[in-house]
Amino acid sequence: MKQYAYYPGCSMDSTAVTYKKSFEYIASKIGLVMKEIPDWNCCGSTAAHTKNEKMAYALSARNIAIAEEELPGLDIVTPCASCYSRLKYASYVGKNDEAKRQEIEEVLRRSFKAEAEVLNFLDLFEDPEIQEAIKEKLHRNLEGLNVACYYGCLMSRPREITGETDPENPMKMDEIIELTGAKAIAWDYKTECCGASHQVDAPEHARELIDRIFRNAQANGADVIVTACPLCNMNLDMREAEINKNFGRKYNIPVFQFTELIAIAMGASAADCGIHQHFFPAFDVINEVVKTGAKKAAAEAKAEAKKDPLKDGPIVVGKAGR
Amino acid sequence: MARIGVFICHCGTNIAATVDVEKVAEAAKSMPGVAYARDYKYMCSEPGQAMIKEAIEEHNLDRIVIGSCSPRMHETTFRKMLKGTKINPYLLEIANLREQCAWVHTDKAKATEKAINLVQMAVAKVANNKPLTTSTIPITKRALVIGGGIAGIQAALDIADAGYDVTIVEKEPTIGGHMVMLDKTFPTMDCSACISTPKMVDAGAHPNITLKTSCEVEKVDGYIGNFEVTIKEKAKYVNHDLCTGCGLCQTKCPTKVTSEFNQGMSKRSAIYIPFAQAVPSKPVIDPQACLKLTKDKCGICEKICPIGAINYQDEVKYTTEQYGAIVVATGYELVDWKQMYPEYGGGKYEDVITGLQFERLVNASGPTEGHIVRPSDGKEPKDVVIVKCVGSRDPKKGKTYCSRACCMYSAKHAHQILDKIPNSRVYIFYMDVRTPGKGYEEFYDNTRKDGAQYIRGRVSKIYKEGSKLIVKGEDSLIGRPVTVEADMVILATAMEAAPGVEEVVSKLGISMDKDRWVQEAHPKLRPVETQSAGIFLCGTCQGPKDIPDTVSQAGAAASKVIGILNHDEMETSPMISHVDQTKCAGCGYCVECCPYKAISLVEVPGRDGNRKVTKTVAQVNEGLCQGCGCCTATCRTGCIDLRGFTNDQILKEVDALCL
Amino acid sequence: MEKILNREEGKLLADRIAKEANVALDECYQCGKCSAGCPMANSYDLMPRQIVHLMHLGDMDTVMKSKTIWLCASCHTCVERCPHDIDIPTLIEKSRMEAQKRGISAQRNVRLFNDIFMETVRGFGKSQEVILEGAYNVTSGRLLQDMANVPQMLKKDIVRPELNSVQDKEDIRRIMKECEEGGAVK
Amino acid sequence: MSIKKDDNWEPKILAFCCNWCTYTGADLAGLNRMKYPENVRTIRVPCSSRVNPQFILRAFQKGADGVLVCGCHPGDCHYATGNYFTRRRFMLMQRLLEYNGIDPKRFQAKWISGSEAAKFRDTVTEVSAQIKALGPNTKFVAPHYDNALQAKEGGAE
Repeated sequence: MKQYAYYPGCSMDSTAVTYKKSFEYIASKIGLVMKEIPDWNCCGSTAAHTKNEKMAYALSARNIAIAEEELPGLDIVTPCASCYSRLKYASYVGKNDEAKRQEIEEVLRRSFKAEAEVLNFLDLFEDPEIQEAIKEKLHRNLEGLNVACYYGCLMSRPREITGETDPENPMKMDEIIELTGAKAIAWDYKTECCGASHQVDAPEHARELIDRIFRNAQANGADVIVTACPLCNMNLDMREAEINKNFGRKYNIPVFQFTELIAIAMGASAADCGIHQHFFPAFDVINEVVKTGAKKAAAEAKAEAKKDPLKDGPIVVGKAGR
Repeated sequence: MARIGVFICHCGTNIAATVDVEKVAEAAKSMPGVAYARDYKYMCSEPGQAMIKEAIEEHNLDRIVIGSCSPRMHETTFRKMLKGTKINPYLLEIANLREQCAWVHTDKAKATEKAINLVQMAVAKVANNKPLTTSTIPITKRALVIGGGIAGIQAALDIADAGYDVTIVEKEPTIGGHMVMLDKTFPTMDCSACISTPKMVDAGAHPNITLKTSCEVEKVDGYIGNFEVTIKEKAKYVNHDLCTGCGLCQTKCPTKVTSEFNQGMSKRSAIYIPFAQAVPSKPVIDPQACLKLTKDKCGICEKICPIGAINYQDEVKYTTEQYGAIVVATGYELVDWKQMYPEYGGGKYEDVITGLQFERLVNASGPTEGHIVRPSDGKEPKDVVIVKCVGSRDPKKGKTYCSRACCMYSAKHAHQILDKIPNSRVYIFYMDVRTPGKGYEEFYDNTRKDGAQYIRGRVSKIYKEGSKLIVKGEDSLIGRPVTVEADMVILATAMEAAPGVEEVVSKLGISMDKDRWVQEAHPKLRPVETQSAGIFLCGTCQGPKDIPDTVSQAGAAASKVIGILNHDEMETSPMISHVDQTKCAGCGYCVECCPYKAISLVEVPGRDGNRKVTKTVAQVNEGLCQGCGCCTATCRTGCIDLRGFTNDQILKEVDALCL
Repeated sequence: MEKILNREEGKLLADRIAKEANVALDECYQCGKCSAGCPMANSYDLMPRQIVHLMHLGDMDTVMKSKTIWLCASCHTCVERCPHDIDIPTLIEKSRMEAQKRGISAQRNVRLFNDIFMETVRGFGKSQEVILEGAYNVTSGRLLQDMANVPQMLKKDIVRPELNSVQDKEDIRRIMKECEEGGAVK
Repeated sequence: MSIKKDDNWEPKILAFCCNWCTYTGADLAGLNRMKYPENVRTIRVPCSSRVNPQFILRAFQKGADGVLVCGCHPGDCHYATGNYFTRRRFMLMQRLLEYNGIDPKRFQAKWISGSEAAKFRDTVTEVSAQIKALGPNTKFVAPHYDNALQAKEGGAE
């Protein structure tokens, strides 16, 4: 299987604990090798490019430069939408603006070729080889779970940076999540902004953004929302209860990282992907689906075994193909 | 040796004030081939012309140069003058001593020197002029109209009323086009079908009009006065000569598909008459839908047709006909907004409809018998949003142009909703309201008085929550975002040239602009002509427009056609290209670059040593060639030349200039 | 408030920003699609459309004093849907940098958050969410913000008290310093 | 061979003008009594695409100092597409001439419509000044024109 240079980003080591756990579970099951970029640093995120453009490029480019030097030939993968956007911008500028590339190289005092591709987790899980490997390891079917895939802004916009062909209705995560047997519902707030760091520095203005996302997910029949970004996830998960309280809502939509659902479908326990570490209670809904799925799979396997008298051995629970 | 006469005009003092005309005439006398030269006050005047004619006789001149005003001014005058003499009218050159010498210079010595040089060039050129004769071509007194919408019907009726045969070629099974789909027409609110169906019937019944429905133009040859057009008639699978139009077949047909006429909002059978007032009112079979034709099953229509008009073996037929003039009236289609605007749902929501769908919805003969209801659940909408400029005025996602009719039809839709649904609310998101037409601004005024809310701003997103469509816009006049919870959204989608216009245009050898509209010869002064003589255009194939403009343009195109068909024959310009076929290598480069498709490759007998062979050479169609000369510069062997502006003539001019 | 820039200076600045952002300000026909789709627009004092218009007029003074440039979340919805492909996020971002240079900020807390964020990066090479939140709360005076979540975070082992940092902190500090001294990318 | 510039020396400039746009524009310049240098002579052609590259070579051979090809604006050609051909041919021709040592300023193409009298005046004035600054054309000039040329230059050294 293809190897990747890994840029976890600062949140992966702290708030994005469920993202980290579930991803590590999947990687270990399918034998995915992620080589962490040695001594990586913060990409600068939103703050750097509101202050100093050169600093924003340089902080991100340092990571690409180290990866190119230490992990030559590997694509760089990052789980965070914001890191992805910043690294991708640096890479884009390095690729398309020779003068700026040289300037960045100068301040880094490292060679910055801008040759390594920058990928997000959705790009990674789009790889047919990885998808095949996941399919082989599937042990549960999450059928019956209606999932609203939330992409946020930076995975798809601006399209010249991300290369997304349909920023209004991206489908990558939907396709990945449907591997689990769950249904990725059509909804309209896939790429609406969650407010990002404004949830901290301008909460009085930004909370309504989260409310609107939950409202649309609920209106379209979502049981859960899945994200592919530590910050989006935290903004939704951590504030759902507060929204319910302050806005007088009754949302009951747990928020997962998409990797959590995949890990669960692959047989991970609640502890394996940190279901108990959610802010908004998430265990019940997923437990329900898993139980129903198991019963159904058992019944099907039984029926199958009856149909085929030659088939013997223990009843295999799972591998219920879609 | 040529005997050239040079005549230098004073033009009063216009030329004489800055150019020493006597000196020019004097200098001309010593130019090669000049037998006679003189100056005169007004060459174009009666006595001036008489003087030239006398000099021709007296000095036995065989070609003349006139140093006067621009050839664009008096070339034709002097050519006409020469018609009465022994000199061929094309053995004339004019040196432009007024507009391009006397009037633009002040230094008399230098201007005189330039004038002498200009005369020299004209003398050098005229020595190489060849006598040319205009020829005449007969005119076929029939017209072809491509497209049977209101533009085509109007043009055909006008031409037919003037006494000429007209054929209407329409690709659909009926004429009528878009107008007959509309409910009411602004600003007078006439019933659209009530005023257009009589015209359709007139066209169908007119003794001079032949309707060719389910037909397309396959091939066009020839030129003004003599077009030869091959028309392809698609298989109808119903013999219209036998069919009485009883309609029994379509009531029994078990296959139902989406109705084009009702814009996808109802079903029709596989054998169908598009709508009740269709002309001809006879069915055709849709070969994609028919069970008999696709799976060899069913066959019910054949069994129940009382006169045996059904013919499953029907095939495509080709006929070739002669026409003197052609009118292009291929019309429009609405842009495919679903591809352009994913932010408006991209077609996900049934209750986001186009203006044309609304026309069917509100029409008494439409799928809901005129009740305005939501396509999704059949409920009457209370809050309706109309979004203007969908696909128009949008360089990134759609077309740059303004689609012109939308402001008015949106106002009309608002009026109809407010009128038909009590307590309804209509919100119109607009960027500008454009109402340039008689009674239009007043109509817009009344719509606002009816209660339509005009909100200035473009809509950013339309999505669904529950049964409501959420429309997000900005009220840019107060500078706040607005959200409207609507039951139905009507998009005022832009018009674009009908699909297939590319093929029609390339078959006719005319052109399109960057937006695929058929190009008129001149936007102001030749608005219904194309750059190919004898081919005219009208209606929305030329650009977005409303019905009054379409109908007036159709009348204008018809009058141009009548102007041609009125003559028995027409004169052609002799200043066109011709090929020296002995030198032509048949490379075909000239064929490629000719904008009029006037050059073709033909096989002619030739010789290779003593052997007789056939060789491929270029040939110019004299009726099509407009004399631009583009081909001459592309010819490798120099065998193609432009009469009146031959290589020899121009080279001699160049030489004279450089003396 | 005192004028920071007059019209001529403002026009020069606006034109420079527009050029750097590769935006033709005169292409905007004020349709308002940007404002309509903006998730933060309810909180703005100036609509994105008005920012473009003011820049076209050369009134950078009003632009730089607005809340809007600090509240923009850089989600790029506006430019994605703009009929003329006007890169409003970049116009706003660059206006914000100019405002920052002149010490103007109509949303003090946004600026504060960014400053603290960058200081933690300067200190550790990685952002420290605990320190960030803590320091922000103290300096912004919003002591209790999000504090309700802290016990839960610690209990659920979501954040740990120990800190992450890069090994080569000096390299990060040097890069940041040189960038600050060198100003913006040419 | 150095070129002595004679202040009284006037270049010979040839302008091929299409009948529908530039020639009309030139006539309009006259009608408006605009003034421009005498050293430009126009040759009327139906369309700028009628201009055969041969004409240009011939002009330089015979001692023209500059050649201007003028037509309708691209997209506005009276014959629909003629000036697109002109544009392409011009670019090839200019490169060929440049390769042969002819300054590209000596061979220019301009788009001037029938209403742009002022543009016609400005163009010929500008081109005339440019060519005057370049001095006489010596490339391609056929041998038997040498004498004339020398006379023009005030003698070659």
